[in-house]
Amino acid sequence: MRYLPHTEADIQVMFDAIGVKDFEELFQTVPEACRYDGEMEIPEAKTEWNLNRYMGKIRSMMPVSPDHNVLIGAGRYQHHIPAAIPSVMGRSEFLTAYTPYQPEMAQGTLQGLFEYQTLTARLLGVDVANASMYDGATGLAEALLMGLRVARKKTRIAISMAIHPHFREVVATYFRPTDYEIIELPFLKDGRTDLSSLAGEDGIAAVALQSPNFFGVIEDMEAAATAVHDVGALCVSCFTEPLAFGLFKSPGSCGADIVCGEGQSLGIPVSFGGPGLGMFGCRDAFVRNMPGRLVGETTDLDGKRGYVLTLSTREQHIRREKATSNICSNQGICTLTATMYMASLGGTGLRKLARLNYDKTEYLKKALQETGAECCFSAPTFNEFVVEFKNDFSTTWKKLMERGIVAGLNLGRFYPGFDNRYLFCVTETVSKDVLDMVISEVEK
Amino acid sequence: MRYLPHTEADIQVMFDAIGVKDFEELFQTVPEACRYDGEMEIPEAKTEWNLNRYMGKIRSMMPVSPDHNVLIGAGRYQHHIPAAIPSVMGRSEFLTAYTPYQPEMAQGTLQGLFEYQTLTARLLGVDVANASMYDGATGLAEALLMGLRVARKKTRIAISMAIHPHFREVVATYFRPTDYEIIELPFLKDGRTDLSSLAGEDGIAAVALQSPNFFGVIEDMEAAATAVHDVGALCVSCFTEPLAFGLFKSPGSCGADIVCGEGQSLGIPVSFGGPGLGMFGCRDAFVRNMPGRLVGETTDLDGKRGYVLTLSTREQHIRREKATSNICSNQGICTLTATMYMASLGGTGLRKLARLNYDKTEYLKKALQETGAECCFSAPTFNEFVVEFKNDFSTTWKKLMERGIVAGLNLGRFYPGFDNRYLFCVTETVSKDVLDMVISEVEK
Amino acid sequence: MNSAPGQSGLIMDEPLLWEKGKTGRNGMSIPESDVPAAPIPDKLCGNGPDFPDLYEVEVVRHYTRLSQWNFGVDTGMYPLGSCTMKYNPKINEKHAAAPELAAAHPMLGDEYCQGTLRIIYELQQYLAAITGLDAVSVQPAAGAHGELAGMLIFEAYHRSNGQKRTKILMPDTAHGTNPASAALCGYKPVPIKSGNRGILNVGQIRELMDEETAGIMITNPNTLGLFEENIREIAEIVHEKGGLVYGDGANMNAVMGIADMKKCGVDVLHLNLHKTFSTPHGGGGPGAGPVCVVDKLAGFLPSPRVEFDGTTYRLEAYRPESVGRMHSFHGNYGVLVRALCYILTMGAQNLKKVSQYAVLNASYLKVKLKEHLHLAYDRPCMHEAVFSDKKQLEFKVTTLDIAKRLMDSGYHPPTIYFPLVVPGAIMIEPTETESLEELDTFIEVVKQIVTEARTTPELLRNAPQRFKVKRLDETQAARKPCLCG
Amino acid sequence: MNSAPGQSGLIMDEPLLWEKGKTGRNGMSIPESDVPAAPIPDKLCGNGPDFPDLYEVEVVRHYTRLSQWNFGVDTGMYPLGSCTMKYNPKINEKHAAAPELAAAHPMLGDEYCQGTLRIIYELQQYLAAITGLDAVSVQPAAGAHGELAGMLIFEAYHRSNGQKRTKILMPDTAHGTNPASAALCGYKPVPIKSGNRGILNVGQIRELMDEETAGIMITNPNTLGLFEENIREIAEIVHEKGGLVYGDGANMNAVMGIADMKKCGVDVLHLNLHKTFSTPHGGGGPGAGPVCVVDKLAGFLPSPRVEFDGTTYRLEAYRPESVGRMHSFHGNYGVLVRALCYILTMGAQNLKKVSQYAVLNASYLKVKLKEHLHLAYDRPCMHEAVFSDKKQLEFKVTTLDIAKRLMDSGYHPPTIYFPLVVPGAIMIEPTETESLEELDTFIEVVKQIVTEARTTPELLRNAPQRFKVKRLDETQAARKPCLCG
Ligand SMILES: Cc1ncc(COP(=O)(O)O)c(C=O)c1O
Ligand SMILES: Cc1ncc(COP(=O)(O)O)c(C=O)c1O
Repeated sequence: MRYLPHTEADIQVMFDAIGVKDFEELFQTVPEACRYDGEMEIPEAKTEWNLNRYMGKIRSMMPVSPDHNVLIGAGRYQHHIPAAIPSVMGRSEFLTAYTPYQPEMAQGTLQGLFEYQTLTARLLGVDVANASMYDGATGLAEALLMGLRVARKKTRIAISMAIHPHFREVVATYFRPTDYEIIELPFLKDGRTDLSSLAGEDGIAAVALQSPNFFGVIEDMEAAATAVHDVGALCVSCFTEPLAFGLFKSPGSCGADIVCGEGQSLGIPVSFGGPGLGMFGCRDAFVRNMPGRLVGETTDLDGKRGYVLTLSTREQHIRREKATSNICSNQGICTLTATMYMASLGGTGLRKLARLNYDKTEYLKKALQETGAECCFSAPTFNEFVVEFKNDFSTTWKKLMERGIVAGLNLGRFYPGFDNRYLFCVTETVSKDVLDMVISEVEK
Repeated sequence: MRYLPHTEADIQVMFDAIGVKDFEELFQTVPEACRYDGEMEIPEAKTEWNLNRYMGKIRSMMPVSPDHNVLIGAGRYQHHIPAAIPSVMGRSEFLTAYTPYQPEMAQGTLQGLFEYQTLTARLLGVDVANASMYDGATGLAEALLMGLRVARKKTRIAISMAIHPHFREVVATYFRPTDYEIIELPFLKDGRTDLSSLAGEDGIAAVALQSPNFFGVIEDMEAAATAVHDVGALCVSCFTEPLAFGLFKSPGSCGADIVCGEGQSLGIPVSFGGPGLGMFGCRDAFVRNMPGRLVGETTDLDGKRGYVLTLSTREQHIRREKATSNICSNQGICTLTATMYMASLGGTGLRKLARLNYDKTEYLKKALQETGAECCFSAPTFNEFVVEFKNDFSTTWKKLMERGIVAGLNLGRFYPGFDNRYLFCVTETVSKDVLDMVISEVEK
Repeated sequence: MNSAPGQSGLIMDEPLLWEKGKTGRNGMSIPESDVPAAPIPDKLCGNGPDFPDLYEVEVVRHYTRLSQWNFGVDTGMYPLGSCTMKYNPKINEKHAAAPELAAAHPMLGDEYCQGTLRIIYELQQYLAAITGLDAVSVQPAAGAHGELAGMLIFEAYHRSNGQKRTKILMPDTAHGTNPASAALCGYKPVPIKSGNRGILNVGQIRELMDEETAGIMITNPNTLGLFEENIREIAEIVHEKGGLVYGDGANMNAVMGIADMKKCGVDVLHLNLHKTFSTPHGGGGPGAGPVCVVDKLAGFLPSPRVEFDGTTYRLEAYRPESVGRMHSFHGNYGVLVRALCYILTMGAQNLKKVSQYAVLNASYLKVKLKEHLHLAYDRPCMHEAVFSDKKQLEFKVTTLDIAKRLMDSGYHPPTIYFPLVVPGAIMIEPTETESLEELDTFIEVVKQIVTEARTTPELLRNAPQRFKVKRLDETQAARKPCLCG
Repeated sequence: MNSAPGQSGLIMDEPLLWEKGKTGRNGMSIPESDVPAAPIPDKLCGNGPDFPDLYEVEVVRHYTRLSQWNFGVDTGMYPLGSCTMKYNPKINEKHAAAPELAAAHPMLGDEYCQGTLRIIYELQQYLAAITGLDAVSVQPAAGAHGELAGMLIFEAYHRSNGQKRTKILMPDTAHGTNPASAALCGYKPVPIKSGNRGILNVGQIRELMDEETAGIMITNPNTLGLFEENIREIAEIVHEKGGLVYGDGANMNAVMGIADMKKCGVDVLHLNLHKTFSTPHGGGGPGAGPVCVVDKLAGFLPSPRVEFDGTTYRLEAYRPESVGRMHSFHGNYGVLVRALCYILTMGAQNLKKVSQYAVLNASYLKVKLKEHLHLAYDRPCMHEAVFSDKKQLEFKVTTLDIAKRLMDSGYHPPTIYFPLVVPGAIMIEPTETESLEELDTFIEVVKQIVTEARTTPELLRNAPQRFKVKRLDETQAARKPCLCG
């Protein structure tokens, strides 16, 4: 076995040194009653070539090929990824290291994470960002728990129904064993969250909105933050498409106190939904309540600049049950990848790319409306929007699928009454030709 | 343009420093009459994504997919290549360096090449191997020129007709402007070279054979070397499939004086025939007549072991028109790749793999004979063999092609009278199932 | 140090990203627009973030240089205890990055995802086989996330029995994530002291376990590298009181094909795919922490899992008793692909060998090193052994100094100061992918460092010397945090 | 040195391959046999070579460590004159390695190779467009091989005119491959001294060119980085005497879209795709040296080339006047794929910018550095400038010392001691992919080194200090060659 170095002779030398005669004796402390019976039910070892063949067979079971145009976002977005990124990220010094507990030997990782934190803070408009959460959904759950920690005595949180349904499910999972109450905020005709029910409410620790929300709609975050702050709650703003902040105001600049979301858009492949990147930031004041790892700048014995993991008294390995979160391993490789992507895009490129995504989406939105489909929500959108078709769209959808286009996501299973509503997503990867094919098929 | 750093402001700063006002002035020494008129006829710049699409379209013009079983060798062999090899070879410190003229800064390349020379010398059974020639064919041409240099006064060489036809063509190209005479040696019924015409010949500097030869036949190199030495010539042994030396005697151990050939089999993709690897070795006595670069061991100021390019007084950059060859850039990346492959296989693995190739080929050879096809040459073969079919094979060939099997290479265009003869190649990549499909199709 | 592989060579300095670049450069292609510009809602629009503009070469060099300041398993031995820093096979990277998988969208219907679902399904099956447990969810994104899933299952199980339990038994050798995960579910950890043999003793559990207590979290082999020999008896006691047994399977690398977690009495267990199953997790992740349970708890697992009816793979229908969704989609999917590739490559026999050799390597190091370093528990160990700086303290040399000196010698240091029960702990886990020669060199180097601790202790206290930076001031970093540039 | 990027960091030592490993280990999968063992002809069989047996991790670490001892363009600036060490785009690697191309077999009929043939065809067309010449063969595997093809064409051309010419004009600034290639075709180089302006003067050529002389080899821009301003007049003289003009196009990076080689009077020219067209050539290659000719010489080009009839790509039929085959198949095909990707990515306008910026960068360096280093020819330069150690000799500091000190500073040294006409030459070619900031830092570092040459010359003489090895003894290596371990 090519990963295992042990020759028969090696094993004997080691048995002798240890003073055992065989593996049986080596495992003497494993009681008979705990022993594994027989052999594990796993197929026989495959050579590299048989593995290739096997995985090739599995890949051939994917009828939606990489050449398809998938006009679905809903939390995961197909964007172009420059080849330079996986190429540099693939360097084993990055890939095969672990948590940078020994900072002098991991300055590459640490400076990389510090850069990630900084670019993320700039993108989200927050004072500080951590070194990542598992994904957008768990980040949101942790943000709300953090809101409750900051608020101390309060026991209620409110979350918008226009937040990604899976995110809300994960929040529910995290909150189930607690005594906290979750209030759901409905959305208005324009697709934005209805915050009117908040007014006069009391004991709410935090209110969470998503912008762009699940319908692609840009919330009026400034107004929302004011309304939330008016009831003494923290404003938690989440997102699934950070590219939006190349064009739209950042959540932090709108007044959000905690900002969290999914960073997969930033150079990370869709990959059936994972690994992604939980981006997470907040105001300076709340740093010590933050979950997750933080990298900080410091100096060495000679006064030279360097980076270390810091404020770890928040963390489980120091604080155990009193930690701000149980998170330990995070999404390291994905954070570095996202930083490489942000660095490759640059400020100029990010704006240009965001604008392009916006324009393409508007093109399709307008054209579909002209075919008679109804745009369900009137507020501005980014990248995604919801339309309702007059007739049953499912046959058109199947026809387009046969032509290599996945024409939106049916929302029937997420919201009652949305059976003929579709969430469309258009990124820079989709050409006008493809959009025109969709339009003309809808027109038929 | 993402590879170009120059902003408008940068350019102005540089113009000012240089003291020119524009690019026109910068190129003042290019006479008007030499100037390029208009724009070069090249398609408009493509984004990375359009390039991907374009190259994808080109790839789709290849009806023989990577999943086909190509039972053709004839100088290029499909072998399994472990993923670890391109992964490590892709490290930019190797890939984006150049000739190790500054040895202290290129010890990675240099130790790697020294290891290549050593493993190559061991594989070929020679005292010393150089750091590569362009490919097997040019290596053979250079070997014969070297033979003439060593022999001094002599002006004739002889080469076997069982040497790869392309190799012989390249030799002819190199020799055309010279006054040297090339004698062609026919092959016998058993597929081996007929050396009988040599006896008593005079003034022959070198005689070249290939083993395994173009027909896959193992020459009796020991006997051949003796015969060649008997007429006072140097024995040049070339090859296209070095894997053979895992099982068969190495050319050097059989008495060859200069050994050269194509090393593509050793972990380098077929890639439409290039880049490959010209392997080249000889006896110690002839080192100073060798073409190509050599890496040697030395010590640094502290007496520590290190590696440098050496014996460069043979080379063009020192000796100019008196150099042993004009070669400068060689096949650097391919030599390192081949070393990684040899290191991954190991002695044990090489033998096992060679044996497997041999057994699979013998299986097909025997089975085809049992169907009534004639095995054209009776001497032992490795990896490849020639059969003649009783009936026209071309329709069967096409049928098998449709089923994803390329059933051998028709030799009609290489040798007169070989119109219904096919050169088959079987490597470890071809499973018995595939061979059985060929056999049963032939049986029909 | 003669035998040590660590040497000095050229590395390149490199500033922070925003200390580079010039406005207007670009590092990636952006397609030309093929649609008209749409009007934008000015009120909502911002200026975009202040990112530097770099060109591709600047980006590539930046990260190439940063990488030179790092050390990975491919660089050398990385005996970071409890982290199982084994070799990460290259071929698995290729499969995880295959375009068909990389582009697979998780919101498509099952009929469009048969390949991706099959990978999950097979992994569920094989992980069940490896642990001996019955049902698996691959959603948890890391070990701690798996623990949380487990604690949620504990909570849901007790709730389904109409109970709300408030405590959980927690050995003092437990990894910090265990109490933190339990706390998230409202369980108060009841600490259990390790006995003098380094393992749990039955009496203590019998004393502490009660019907307020949800169960116990046991790491087995534990973080001292010892097999919890009494786990079955302990499980019986816990079960008798209606409790459940959680197994932290982070150390599964020691016992694949050797111990059966169900026979050990474990009800819920997480695995760390990024450790035992060889997936790379540079800089801290991503991991994957699948949670495995016995039959009676299958219904509580996070949903959805993948089912197979012999023809079609499907995301299972809504399961009301499930603890619910743990992740936006199916966890760190790319990590799952790599883990499956690893399992398929190894097969049952090699996986067992992995554990045998992992324990063989650790035992060999233990025997050889205990002459030089104080061994906390001199008993047969599993995949790792915990030493300490006890013998070196007289020279005023600490575990930290030893760790830093090891860095100069070309080794990643072991895990230090954990587990907490061993003061100055040095926790060494070589993994099975290190060769005897490599172990012998490491032993030699440790021996030399131990000698230096006596003869030239300042060498250790001033270490490291070979890196871009000398010893960094972690106190300053925490006192005046600079977290953003 | 403060501003220099070079620093010291950890690298790992590593023995030779055969000083590692143990018999029986394996580093790659070998399929189990599915056929019966066949009898083997004992007499012919050997024992196989004495290779070490390593496992995969050993191989990966071996090369990871070796790579740490190297320096590439991705590491930093690599101003190796005449070598055009520009950035090698990553995306091109991906396309060259695409399975459809990597697995393409060159012996299949044209109908099975339309994609691979199209790549060659397009490249032929674009290289013709770039040079201004008419026909191209991509077979030559490197620059020198292209020169050989060119000399073969000279020879065949003259032979087709019933002539056998014996001499060739050879400027003394020519790269060593030029005389060596000419010699392979039986031409005796007639040396031409560079004039005091560093370029060829017409009078000399008029004097030397005769009907025994096959033609002239001109590198343009030449290896002093100067455009051969008299090339047209020279070509006329050569043509008048029935000779041909060979253009060594290794320095094409300076003049794409700016100079037209046909208008210059060049008849045959090779390009170095691994230089101008950005393909990586680690450790010395592979390169590609396509040869381009004017119409009247098209028939002599190496065969086969690729033709296109508007529908189908084909290998051309036998061409009797061709110099014949130069390579087993189609040259270094993978290099051709990368070069085509580069050209398609750049388009005409960016290729012209490449040359403009390459010359801009070199001119900037020239102006800034000439205060510190002696500039051999103070004239408007193209893509490179040649300095020397003339000013430093008084301190007993040589070009070699300066080069070694640059290494410690984190730069690959320029080409040194070439061209031969400049004693102690320091030939600097920054390429267009270096930024102004990078050039400024480099200038600063050179300035500091020049100061050190005066103040602390031993720093230079003892350089390099930051590497695995100190200055290596090249004399010893040549005197007692140890070429095989
Ligand atoms: C024993 C043990 N349990 C749990 C964990 C947590 O795993 P993760 O970091 O994947 O969340 C670790 C890893 O550090 C561990 O060593
Ligand atoms: C001017 C010049 N001509 C020819 C060559 C030879 O090219 P190659 O090394 O590709 O054979 C070189 C490269 O070193 C060169 O610089």
